[in-house]
Amino acid sequence: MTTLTMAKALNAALRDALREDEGVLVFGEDVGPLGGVFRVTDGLTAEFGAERCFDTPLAEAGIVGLAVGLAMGGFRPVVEMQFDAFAYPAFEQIASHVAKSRNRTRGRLPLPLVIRIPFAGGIGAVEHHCDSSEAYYAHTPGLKVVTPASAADAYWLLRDAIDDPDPVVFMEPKRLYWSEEEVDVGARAVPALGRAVVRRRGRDATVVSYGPSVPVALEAAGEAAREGIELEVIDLRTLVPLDDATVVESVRRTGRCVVVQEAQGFAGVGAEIAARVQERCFHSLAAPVLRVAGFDIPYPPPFFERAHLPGVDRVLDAVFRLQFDDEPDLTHAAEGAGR
Amino acid sequence: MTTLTMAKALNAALRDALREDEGVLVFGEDVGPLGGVFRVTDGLTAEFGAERCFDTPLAEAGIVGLAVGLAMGGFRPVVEMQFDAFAYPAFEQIASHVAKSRNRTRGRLPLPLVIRIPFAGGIGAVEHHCDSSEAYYAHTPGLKVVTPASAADAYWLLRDAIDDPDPVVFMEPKRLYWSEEEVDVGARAVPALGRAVVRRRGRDATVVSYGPSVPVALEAAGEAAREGIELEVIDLRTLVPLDDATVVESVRRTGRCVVVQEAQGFAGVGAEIAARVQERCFHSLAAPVLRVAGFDIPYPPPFFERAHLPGVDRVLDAVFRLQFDDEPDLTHAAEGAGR
Amino acid sequence: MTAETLRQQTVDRLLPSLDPVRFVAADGSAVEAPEGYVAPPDDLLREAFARMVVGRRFDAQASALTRQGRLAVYPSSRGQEACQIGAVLALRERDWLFPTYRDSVALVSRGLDPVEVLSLLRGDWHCGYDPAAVRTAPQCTPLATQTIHAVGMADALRRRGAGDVVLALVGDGGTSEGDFHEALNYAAVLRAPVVFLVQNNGYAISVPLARQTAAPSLAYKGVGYGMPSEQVDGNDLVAVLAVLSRAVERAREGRGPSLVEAHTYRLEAHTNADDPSRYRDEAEVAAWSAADPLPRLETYLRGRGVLSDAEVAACAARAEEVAERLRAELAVEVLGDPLELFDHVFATPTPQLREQRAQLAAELAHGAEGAEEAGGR
Amino acid sequence: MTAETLRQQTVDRLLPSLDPVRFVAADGSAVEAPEGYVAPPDDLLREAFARMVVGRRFDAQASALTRQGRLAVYPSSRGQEACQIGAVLALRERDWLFPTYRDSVALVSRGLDPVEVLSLLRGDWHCGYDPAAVRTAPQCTPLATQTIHAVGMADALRRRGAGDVVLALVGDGGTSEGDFHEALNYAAVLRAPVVFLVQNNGYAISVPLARQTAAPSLAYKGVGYGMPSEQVDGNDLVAVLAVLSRAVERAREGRGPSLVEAHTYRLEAHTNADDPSRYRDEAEVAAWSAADPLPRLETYLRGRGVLSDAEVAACAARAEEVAERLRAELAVEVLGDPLELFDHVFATPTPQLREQRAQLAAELAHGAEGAEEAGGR
Ligand SMILES: Cc1ncc(C[n+]2csc(CCOP(=O)(O)OP(=O)(O)O)c2C)c(N)n1
Ligand SMILES: Cc1ncc(C[n+]2csc(CCOP(=O)(O)OP(=O)(O)O)c2C)c(N)n1
Ligand SMILES: [Mg+2]
Ligand SMILES: [Mg+2]
Repeated sequence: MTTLTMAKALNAALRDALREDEGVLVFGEDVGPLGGVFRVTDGLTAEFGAERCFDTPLAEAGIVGLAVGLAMGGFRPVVEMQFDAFAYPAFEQIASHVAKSRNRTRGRLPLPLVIRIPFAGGIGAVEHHCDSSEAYYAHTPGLKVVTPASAADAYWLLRDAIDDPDPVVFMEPKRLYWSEEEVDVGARAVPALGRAVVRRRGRDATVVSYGPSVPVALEAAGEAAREGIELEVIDLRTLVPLDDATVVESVRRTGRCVVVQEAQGFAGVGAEIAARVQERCFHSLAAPVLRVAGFDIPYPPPFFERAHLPGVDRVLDAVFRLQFDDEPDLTHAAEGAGR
Repeated sequence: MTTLTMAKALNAALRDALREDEGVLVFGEDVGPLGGVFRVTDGLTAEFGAERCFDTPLAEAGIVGLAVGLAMGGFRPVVEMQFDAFAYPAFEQIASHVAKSRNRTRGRLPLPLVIRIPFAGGIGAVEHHCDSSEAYYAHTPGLKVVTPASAADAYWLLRDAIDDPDPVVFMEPKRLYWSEEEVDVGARAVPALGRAVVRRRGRDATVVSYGPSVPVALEAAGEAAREGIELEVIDLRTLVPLDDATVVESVRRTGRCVVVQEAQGFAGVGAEIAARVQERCFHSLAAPVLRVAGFDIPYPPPFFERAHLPGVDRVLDAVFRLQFDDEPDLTHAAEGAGR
Repeated sequence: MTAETLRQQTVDRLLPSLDPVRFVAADGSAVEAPEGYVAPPDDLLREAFARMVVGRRFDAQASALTRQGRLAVYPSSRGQEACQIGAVLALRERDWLFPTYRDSVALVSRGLDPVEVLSLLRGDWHCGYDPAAVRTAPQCTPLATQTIHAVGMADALRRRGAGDVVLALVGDGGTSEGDFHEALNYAAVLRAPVVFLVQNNGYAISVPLARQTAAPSLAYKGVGYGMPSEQVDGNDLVAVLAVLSRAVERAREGRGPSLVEAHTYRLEAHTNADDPSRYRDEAEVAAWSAADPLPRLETYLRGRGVLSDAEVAACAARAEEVAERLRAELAVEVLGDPLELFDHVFATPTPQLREQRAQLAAELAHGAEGAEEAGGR
Repeated sequence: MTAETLRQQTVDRLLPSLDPVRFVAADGSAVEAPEGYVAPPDDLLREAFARMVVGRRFDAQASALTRQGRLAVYPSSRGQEACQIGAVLALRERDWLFPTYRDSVALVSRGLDPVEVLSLLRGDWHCGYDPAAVRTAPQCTPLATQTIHAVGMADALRRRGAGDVVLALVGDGGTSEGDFHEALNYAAVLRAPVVFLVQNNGYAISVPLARQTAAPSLAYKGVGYGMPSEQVDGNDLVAVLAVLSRAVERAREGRGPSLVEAHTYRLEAHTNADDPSRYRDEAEVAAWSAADPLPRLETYLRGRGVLSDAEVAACAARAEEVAERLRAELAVEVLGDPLELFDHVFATPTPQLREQRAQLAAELAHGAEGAEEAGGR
């Protein structure tokens, strides 16, 4: 057991994977001597040499395309996109090749590779450095999409992702890079990839969250408890494949559900969760599934981050709208009436 | 009134826009002398010259980036991406520039441009030519996303899109290119962009559809009527901005809702509709909002298209699961129980 | 030697010759090739001729099959056989080829099963062959994207140290894509053992080369990456093979990647769905027909006395056999199972895919019951 | 003249000179520049010197403001002033500039309001100035994407026919992106009036040029697009201005785009958040400090007797004023209204945005009531 930040836990995961499997290669922009702009690859070139961890020319389609070729050739590339919006130049490579290779070749040319993407905001960075881009990948069949919310999960989810036979888009919530936790890197428990985890038990309502929103959900649960409402908090950990069962079991029990995501809400992962939950738990629901999300606006400049990001208050607002008093919510009542 | 195919209606819209506004420019791959692979730009170079309608080098980021620069310079570019998946190389230009320019400059540098994308399948084409990519754009704040389902709408929505002060991603359902309809290109009615339309009135359930799924929904409504179920069919026409009011008014009245889309379901536009409808119409709903969508798989090879595409039967299956008998649907009942 | 001359020499080494390398003139007569290129041995040239004859027949048969509705679409490469077969013959069996949708003739010439090659265009699956088994990547539709994969594979092969190389095919239009640029740059910086062959057939669908580039020739792109480049007469099999063999050996010896531009022409439409009369005239096609690589090689070999009437007849017979087998095999209906759609999305289907599979299975069962067609309309 | 010589001449015209163009040596002494370049007039050089002094002071002040938390981040361009100010002085007021995040000094030198220039890095808005009013695109963060916009704008200007041109700035790292390739190609094919200036400062964050390209120099990329290219000593303002002015005039006269590579060096870290000790050593920085463009120009101008002590002192005083005003202005808290976040997504907010705006308004009102902080934590 060691106390590690999420960035250091990811570093340890890469290091251990490089040690255990000769085929693992780490590359991207500034991942070599600099150790990455978030230092996630710190010391890897020094320990494993520039053949195993190296800087590429500055071109993201190139990075992902190179990974595709290396994976075809039997290696296990783990590549870094420097920031969320800077993975977009690689979108065609990701959507048209990474996601499809196994399928188009009837399983003969699988691409076990990992694309690490530091994502989302909350660190005061300028535009194009704070996008929540997970839905683009989650909507693309053939990609697994993973996002840790704690240092321990970061370690194990990344190990799982590297070992996975399928391509994994590994989304790292930037603002949790420096959050610390005890991490047991010794023994591998059951695989974390593909399994949601209940972070807090509660009977009154289920809060579904992932990545950067998990700490927010937990904090909200703490506050709600003080008001006598016991929230159950689920950390999805993996968006694809989604752990439906855990979510459904919880909501059937609590009868109420709020989904929290930092990304802009429209057609995001939260919409999928809300749609699924009402499909599968309709007769258990005492109130509509509510979504708490970032607004449908380009990520704001640093001065306005706080206004945009779904915080504890916005989560609690939604929780209090779950009709515990058995009165219908009239927020949208006026709508559609006049047409 | 003339009878036109959707392809010809789009051609007429481009022609009329080029005539009326000197600033309109049409460009892309093969849009010049060839008239586009679907002949949507047929004859435009001949009529307006190669300065107004021209072939570019083969590079989609280049096409969209050029449009950005020309729009900054006061022109109104209307560009063609040859097929859905071939717009992905331009994804960074679209997500990081087209969508954001007005916002990043506080309204000073708006980009009134149109990106035409023939999308979705059903025409027996090979991989990468059949993607339903609308959710990628609809999830990106700052883009309007439009998709016609009839020749008349194609004409007027494209005219509206070209006149719009904001960038519009204009998604053309390929397999409707050859469907014919009477089109009145004479007088402009109320703007179509941003307004859903009720294609068929019904009292028992609302079917929300758009683009290639509208004819499917209408056919299903015809069949359902024979079984005594009157479906109301809504054609969204515009995914962003969404015409919430029309959908909400209808579902509050019918109390039941099915959303139909051709795209893979996970985190798609249908998820957004389902999430919104249950948020806003919860107390009117007699059954969960059900989704009918393509499977979460890469678009299949031509031999298997029919198995993948949501057809009339799949829509009817969902309709019949809307608990008209007041019995709960047990499809997902077993789930989550054993954990 | 001054620093100046050294640098000048570097630049000179990287630039292509002003004229495309040529061994055989359009009329089949030998011309003097530039220094430094070795003419391939006659045996290999006879083999090339045989494969070109078969390739052309395959191509004609495939085009015919589109008219009978047996193939969804077919992009012909008639006229480009010297490039495609030259490329294949420059490689060893263990080397990798990264082809485009237009390179079916190259694949068939490489020994891949013609029916498996045509899966994509027939529509029964996206890629019909096992890429690793035949060291041939899936035929690539998104333009130029495969060129980067080729670099990655080349780097993988370099790491394994067995001296294997990669050859990537791309069209003139494809050179305009950003991915082509990134691929060349990565290859040069990584000194990957890869050769890029641009089949410049003058058009990207309807768009002529002059709208694609303002460069003196596409081969001039190499110098910007520090990569030696060459241009070759792409309708002269002898020259294509000589130039590519040299480039492949350079890569094999660890001396880095190179770029070869082959000047050629597609004599047919872009695909069977295309109407070339909208963008090029018959005179141009006629002029290029006179430069047809196939009679050119035949005349050349006959002129050298290394190809007999009997051999030519044998090639033609072999080609007919291939065509006939293709017709027969494509006449057989493929009975694919739609449920396979869920099998290869991931190594193990997700819970969501299992549900969807069950849904489709139910639909199919129901459809079979009602003797109706299942699924979409 | 044979076809051969004609083509050779074309190629020669497109290739850069072997050595970067230089007018002034590192020690400030004049050197003989290659033929065909005109030294800018002394008045313009004095003006350039004045702007360089102000630019450097601005840069130092901005760096200092990051340490005080007044700017979120600042990418210094100390050492690159000759490029940035050379670029600006080569343009007329009506011409357009397409800058990157590192080009704040160019913008300030162009006369843009320093506080507006710093909006992006301060964090009060993404772009603080009105691009159309100052004919300057927003500073671009996604690398090389702006180079295509520059081509589009150049084509727009060409269509209007007023002889205006565009200058696009990009870094050495940015040249590896596919967008750079597409931009150069589009520019050449469209003969757009645009000049691309690559500020090759040796690094892309930590990655040295040798990992970025294997080309003899980045300028060699031009020939692959049929575009004339040049290399220039990027720390010699006189040379930068001479080379860019020629390229800009070529564009203005309708003779097409060109590519200029300026060899320079950033003397500071990539941004204040960067730790350059991880990837370069002090000796290298020291060597480049000796090639500092600012003392070089000063020595040169003093040597020619066109710059006096008094003028130098006046420049320094002016620079102090600018710095002081900047400090004062950035000390003022910006009282932005978060509700503005909904105002510029579209020309008219959508129904969804109106709802969300109302939600935030309610949250803010509630937060104000409770005297708490609204929104996220
Ligand atoms: C990224 C991408 N954009 C557009 C297309 C559509 N498309 C298919 S072939 C083609 C022309 C390709 O020309 P070229 O590279 O010269 O190859 P050729 O067809 O001549 O062999 C185009 C535009 C595509 N397949 N991929
Ligand atoms: C598309 C994209 N990828 C990655 C980044 C992250 N990034 C910011 S600056 C930089 C290095 C740029 O180097 P160069 O082009 O040489 O410009 P310089 O910073 O040296 O001026 C990187 C990788 C980015 N901004 N955009
Ligand atoms: Mg071609
Ligand atoms: Mg640099």
